[in-house]
Amino acid sequence: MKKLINDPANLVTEALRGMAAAHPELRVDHENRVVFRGDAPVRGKVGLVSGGGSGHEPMHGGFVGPGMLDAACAGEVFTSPVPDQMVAATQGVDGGAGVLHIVKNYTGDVMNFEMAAELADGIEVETVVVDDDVAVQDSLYTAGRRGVGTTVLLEKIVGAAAEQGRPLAEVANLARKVDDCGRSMGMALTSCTVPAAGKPTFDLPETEMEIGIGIHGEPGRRRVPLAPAREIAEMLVEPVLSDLDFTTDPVICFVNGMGASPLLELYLMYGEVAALLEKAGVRVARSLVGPYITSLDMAGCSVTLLRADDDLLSLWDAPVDTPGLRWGV
Amino acid sequence: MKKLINDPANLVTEALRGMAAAHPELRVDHENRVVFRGDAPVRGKVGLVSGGGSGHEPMHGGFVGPGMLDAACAGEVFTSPVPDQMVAATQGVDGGAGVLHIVKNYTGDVMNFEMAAELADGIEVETVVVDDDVAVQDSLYTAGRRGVGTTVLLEKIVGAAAEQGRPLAEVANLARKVDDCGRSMGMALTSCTVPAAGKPTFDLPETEMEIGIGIHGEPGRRRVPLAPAREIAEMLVEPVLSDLDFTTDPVICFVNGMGASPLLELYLMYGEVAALLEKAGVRVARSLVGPYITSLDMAGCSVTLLRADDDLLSLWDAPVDTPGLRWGV
Amino acid sequence: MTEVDGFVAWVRAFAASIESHQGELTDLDSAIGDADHGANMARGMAAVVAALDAAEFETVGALFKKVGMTLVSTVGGASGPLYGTLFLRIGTAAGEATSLDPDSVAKALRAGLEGVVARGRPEAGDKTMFDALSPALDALDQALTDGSPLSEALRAASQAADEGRDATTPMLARKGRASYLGERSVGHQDPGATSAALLIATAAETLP
Amino acid sequence: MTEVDGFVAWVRAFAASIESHQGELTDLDSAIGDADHGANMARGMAAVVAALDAAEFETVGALFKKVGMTLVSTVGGASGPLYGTLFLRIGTAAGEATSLDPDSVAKALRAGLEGVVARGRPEAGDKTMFDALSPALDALDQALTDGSPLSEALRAASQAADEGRDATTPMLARKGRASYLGERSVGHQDPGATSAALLIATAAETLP
Ligand SMILES: Nc1ncnc2c1ncn2[C@@H]1O[C@H](COP(=O)(O)OP(=O)(O)O)[C@@H](O)[C@H]1O
Ligand SMILES: Nc1ncnc2c1ncn2[C@@H]1O[C@H](COP(=O)(O)OP(=O)(O)O)[C@@H](O)[C@H]1O
Ligand SMILES: [Mg+2]
Ligand SMILES: [Mg+2]
Ligand SMILES: [Mg+2]
Ligand SMILES: [Mg+2]
Repeated sequence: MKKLINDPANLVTEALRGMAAAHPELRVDHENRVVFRGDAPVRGKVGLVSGGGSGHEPMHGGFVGPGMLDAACAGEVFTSPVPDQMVAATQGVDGGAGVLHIVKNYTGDVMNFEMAAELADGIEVETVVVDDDVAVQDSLYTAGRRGVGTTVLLEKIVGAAAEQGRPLAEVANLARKVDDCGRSMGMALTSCTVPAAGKPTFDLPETEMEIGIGIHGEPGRRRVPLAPAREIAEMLVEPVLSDLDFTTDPVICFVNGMGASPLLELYLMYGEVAALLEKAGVRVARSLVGPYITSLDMAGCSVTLLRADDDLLSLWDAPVDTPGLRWGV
Repeated sequence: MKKLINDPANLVTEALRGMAAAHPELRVDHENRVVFRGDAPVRGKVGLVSGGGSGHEPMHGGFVGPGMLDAACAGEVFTSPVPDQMVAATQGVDGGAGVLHIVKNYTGDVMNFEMAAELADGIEVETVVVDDDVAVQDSLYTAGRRGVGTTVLLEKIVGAAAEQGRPLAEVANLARKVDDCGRSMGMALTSCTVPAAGKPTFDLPETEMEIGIGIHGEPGRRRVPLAPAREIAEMLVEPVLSDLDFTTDPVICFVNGMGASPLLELYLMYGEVAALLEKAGVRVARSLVGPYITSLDMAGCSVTLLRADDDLLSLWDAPVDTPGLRWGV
Repeated sequence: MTEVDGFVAWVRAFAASIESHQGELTDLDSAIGDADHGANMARGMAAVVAALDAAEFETVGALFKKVGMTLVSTVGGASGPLYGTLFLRIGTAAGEATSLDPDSVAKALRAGLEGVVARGRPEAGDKTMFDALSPALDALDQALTDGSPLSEALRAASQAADEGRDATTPMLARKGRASYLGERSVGHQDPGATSAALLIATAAETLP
Repeated sequence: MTEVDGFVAWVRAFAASIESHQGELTDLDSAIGDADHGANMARGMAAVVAALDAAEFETVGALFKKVGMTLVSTVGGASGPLYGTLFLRIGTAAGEATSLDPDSVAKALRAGLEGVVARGRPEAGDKTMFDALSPALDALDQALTDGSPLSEALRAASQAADEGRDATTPMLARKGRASYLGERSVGHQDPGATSAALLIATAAETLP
């Protein structure tokens, strides 16, 4: 295992220390491993709390700041944070207008946030669970779809709405609407290596790739022969388009890198995806290309489409000032 | 070789197509492989042209836009662009105030830009050659030091000065000053794979790393046993600090990822670097952490320090609006 | 009757067992999950051992609540709330008692399992820790009803847990991360069922 | 006397030789450079061949200027300007002539080498293409002075180029990318000297 780390057991602690040093505009609660915006709590504003396992950077800590999250809880690598962290975050961002928990749909995240919401008494908490991964069949009897790429777009859009002073119920409904309108699909060229495990999570021969992966280094739905970018784009875009009609509104198109795929390749993929969307009659209004919701050192990418009406687009365009996304300020 | 590409021969062309699709605010001349800011040429403003081999994204195309570059020429992977491209870029950005060529000190880049400057007749061209890599001994009899991390900071700072309307001679002198005040040192955990070559440029066993690498996947100055991040930070910071006195002014500290090292690790490295600087009495005024000048899919990092007086700091803070760096707008 | 000390010995034995099986749990979680179950459980149980070292417990309830709270606060992931709730409910069921008779032990464990069900809503055959715990507690009840002493009943429970753990291998996962693999989850033993079998095995080894 | 067609045959033979040695050139450049010399030269010479296919050349000068311009415009890197300048200067030296006698061939090649020196400022022993080209042209001059016919003189030049190329292996690089490796550049053959030796070898094979 080749990584820029000291001891796997201290990775998250030490990365947070570096993040605090690099971003004096943020406040890092090292004991609870919570990244706060520097001016939290903002009076009268709905507080946005997100979080999850580490290893997905810049998500979530890199999305803390004006126009996006108020706080992010960092768990161990690929492991949901614990309720204590979420309670500390919730208390630290409550400016009197209530708090929205943004939770990706993983059993661990859902259960820990659930416990935190029960424990954060006195504070009005709403929860949105993001589940946008079309690789997973949705069903009443299973854990349901994973939360992946849409989370990034949702945190930006809902962050802008909270910044405008919209009330909790409206912000929570908006978040659910964004989740309803977003779909993602991902693939991996290589496995990542979880530092504590010390070796790749799965073996993937030079001639094969995984389609339908999540963001925790888990194997995908199926393993197929390595293919050119053009065919990979089809394998990602087709299931997204057949799951939801994206021709009714303009879309935000997000091509995400899993961590070790260089930007050069991501732009190439974006070109392939854009060409497919054009052919399918989907109009792209905004785009985002880069490693924003990653899986440590996994090579690969995911495609997220979000159906975006005028409200969503203007919230997307609104100012945001975080380490990971910054514009309009 | 596992990459999100179609045919290595078309990689740069197709990546530029994706970039054009993702960034309608830029104008891409596909024939000449030049990325222009959408409103180039800007009348009365010194035009900034940079460029180099591809594979270092977001540098340079991702640094085109208001407050930074006016145009960037994209060569083949790790291969300097040709003079024709630079001439097209120079002509396309000349707003009557002359053009500055920002060239990283590699034989190929220097010679091709030299030929372009000779060919761009009628346009006043100044050139700055960036050579900040302390891994390479400077000498009259060699190719001299490579241009690496300082390039990013220079393009930002000089871009802001040009945006303010400073005249060519002043902009060029400022660029030389930034080069004089910046020093870098890099390391690799893994080799990158040049797509046309199809296999890693060098073999690096699981237990070793390269110290003193450049940005073209070339092996470094020496190969040493794999070490914890803390020791890696020392191996990078020490030669930088012994090459130039960084205690006289505040510094901009830039921890750069080589392409495949996740942000989590880069933040951890930043923490280690910041601790060493504090011990050495170096005051960090600004920081930048992330993959900005990369080597395809190489894992590793580099550290750049820039001695920055008030003028440099205020130029650093000035608005910039590019795909790769964006703030204040 | 099992005294507080006996339960402390169980918890410590479980921690030691997790520690020595950490690699195996992580390998199982690598195949159908995210390669952290070993690290998660080891981190949590190390914190539990530290908590046991730092305090004395008057009642069985206080002991298990501390264990549960510590797991909730240090593990995260799916196993944190699940094992945390398991121990919290055992603690609640045990209440102020300073020792438990065999039936109360079985009842407390049953309450723990109900906590797991309330938290994670697993059903039989979902390929989770439930598939080791549920048959184990059924076997425990049955053995006690048949008049076996606690240690023997726990051995039966441990055997049932092991069988339940083994039975997860051919299952298609419907809960937890492994469910994302669909058909590909078939043929792999569930990591949580594996750690749960260790829990029952160490009970059989330690509880008098 | 060598006619334009003879020189065209040389350039085509060089292109074919580059094509078949592309992998070797890239491997050499991987060891002490950035793994692109094979691709660079192949891309450039393919463009040159396309340009030759598309046009007729009246004069030796026009032919080599076209070759040089094409390389400058398609190769990039260090080798683009260097080989480009080499051919441009050969073209300038050849001028309006429609054929060259052996001495004029040698003079034109010498002008080409001076172009390389003007562009890259290589010195003997820097571990560059200069270390193959310079001894080759010295040998060519010597053989012609000794009264050898062109083809024989070019064979001597090619042998000297090969020896010069081989002599780069123990050198410590002082120019180009390999210079960044310092001591580690020792023990590797220079890629540019290797392609330069192919240039002279194909001249020996083709020029009458
Ligand atoms: N809904 C659930 N109900 C019961 N047990 C579950 C549930 N989801 C997951 N598990 C158990 O948790 C184990 C995984 O734990 P762990 O790897 O620590 O957490 P995570 O899945 O968050 O990485 C699974 O093997 C399974 O036995
Ligand atoms: N200053 C120089 N003078 C002469 N030849 C040089 C010089 N610098 C480099 N070269 C030659 O160029 C070759 C490398 O070419 P190439 O790999 O195509 O370009 P780059 O180094 O830009 O990747 C070297 O092997 C060397 O022979
Ligand atoms: Mg996990
Ligand atoms: Mg090159
Ligand atoms: Mg797990
Ligand atoms: Mg090269």
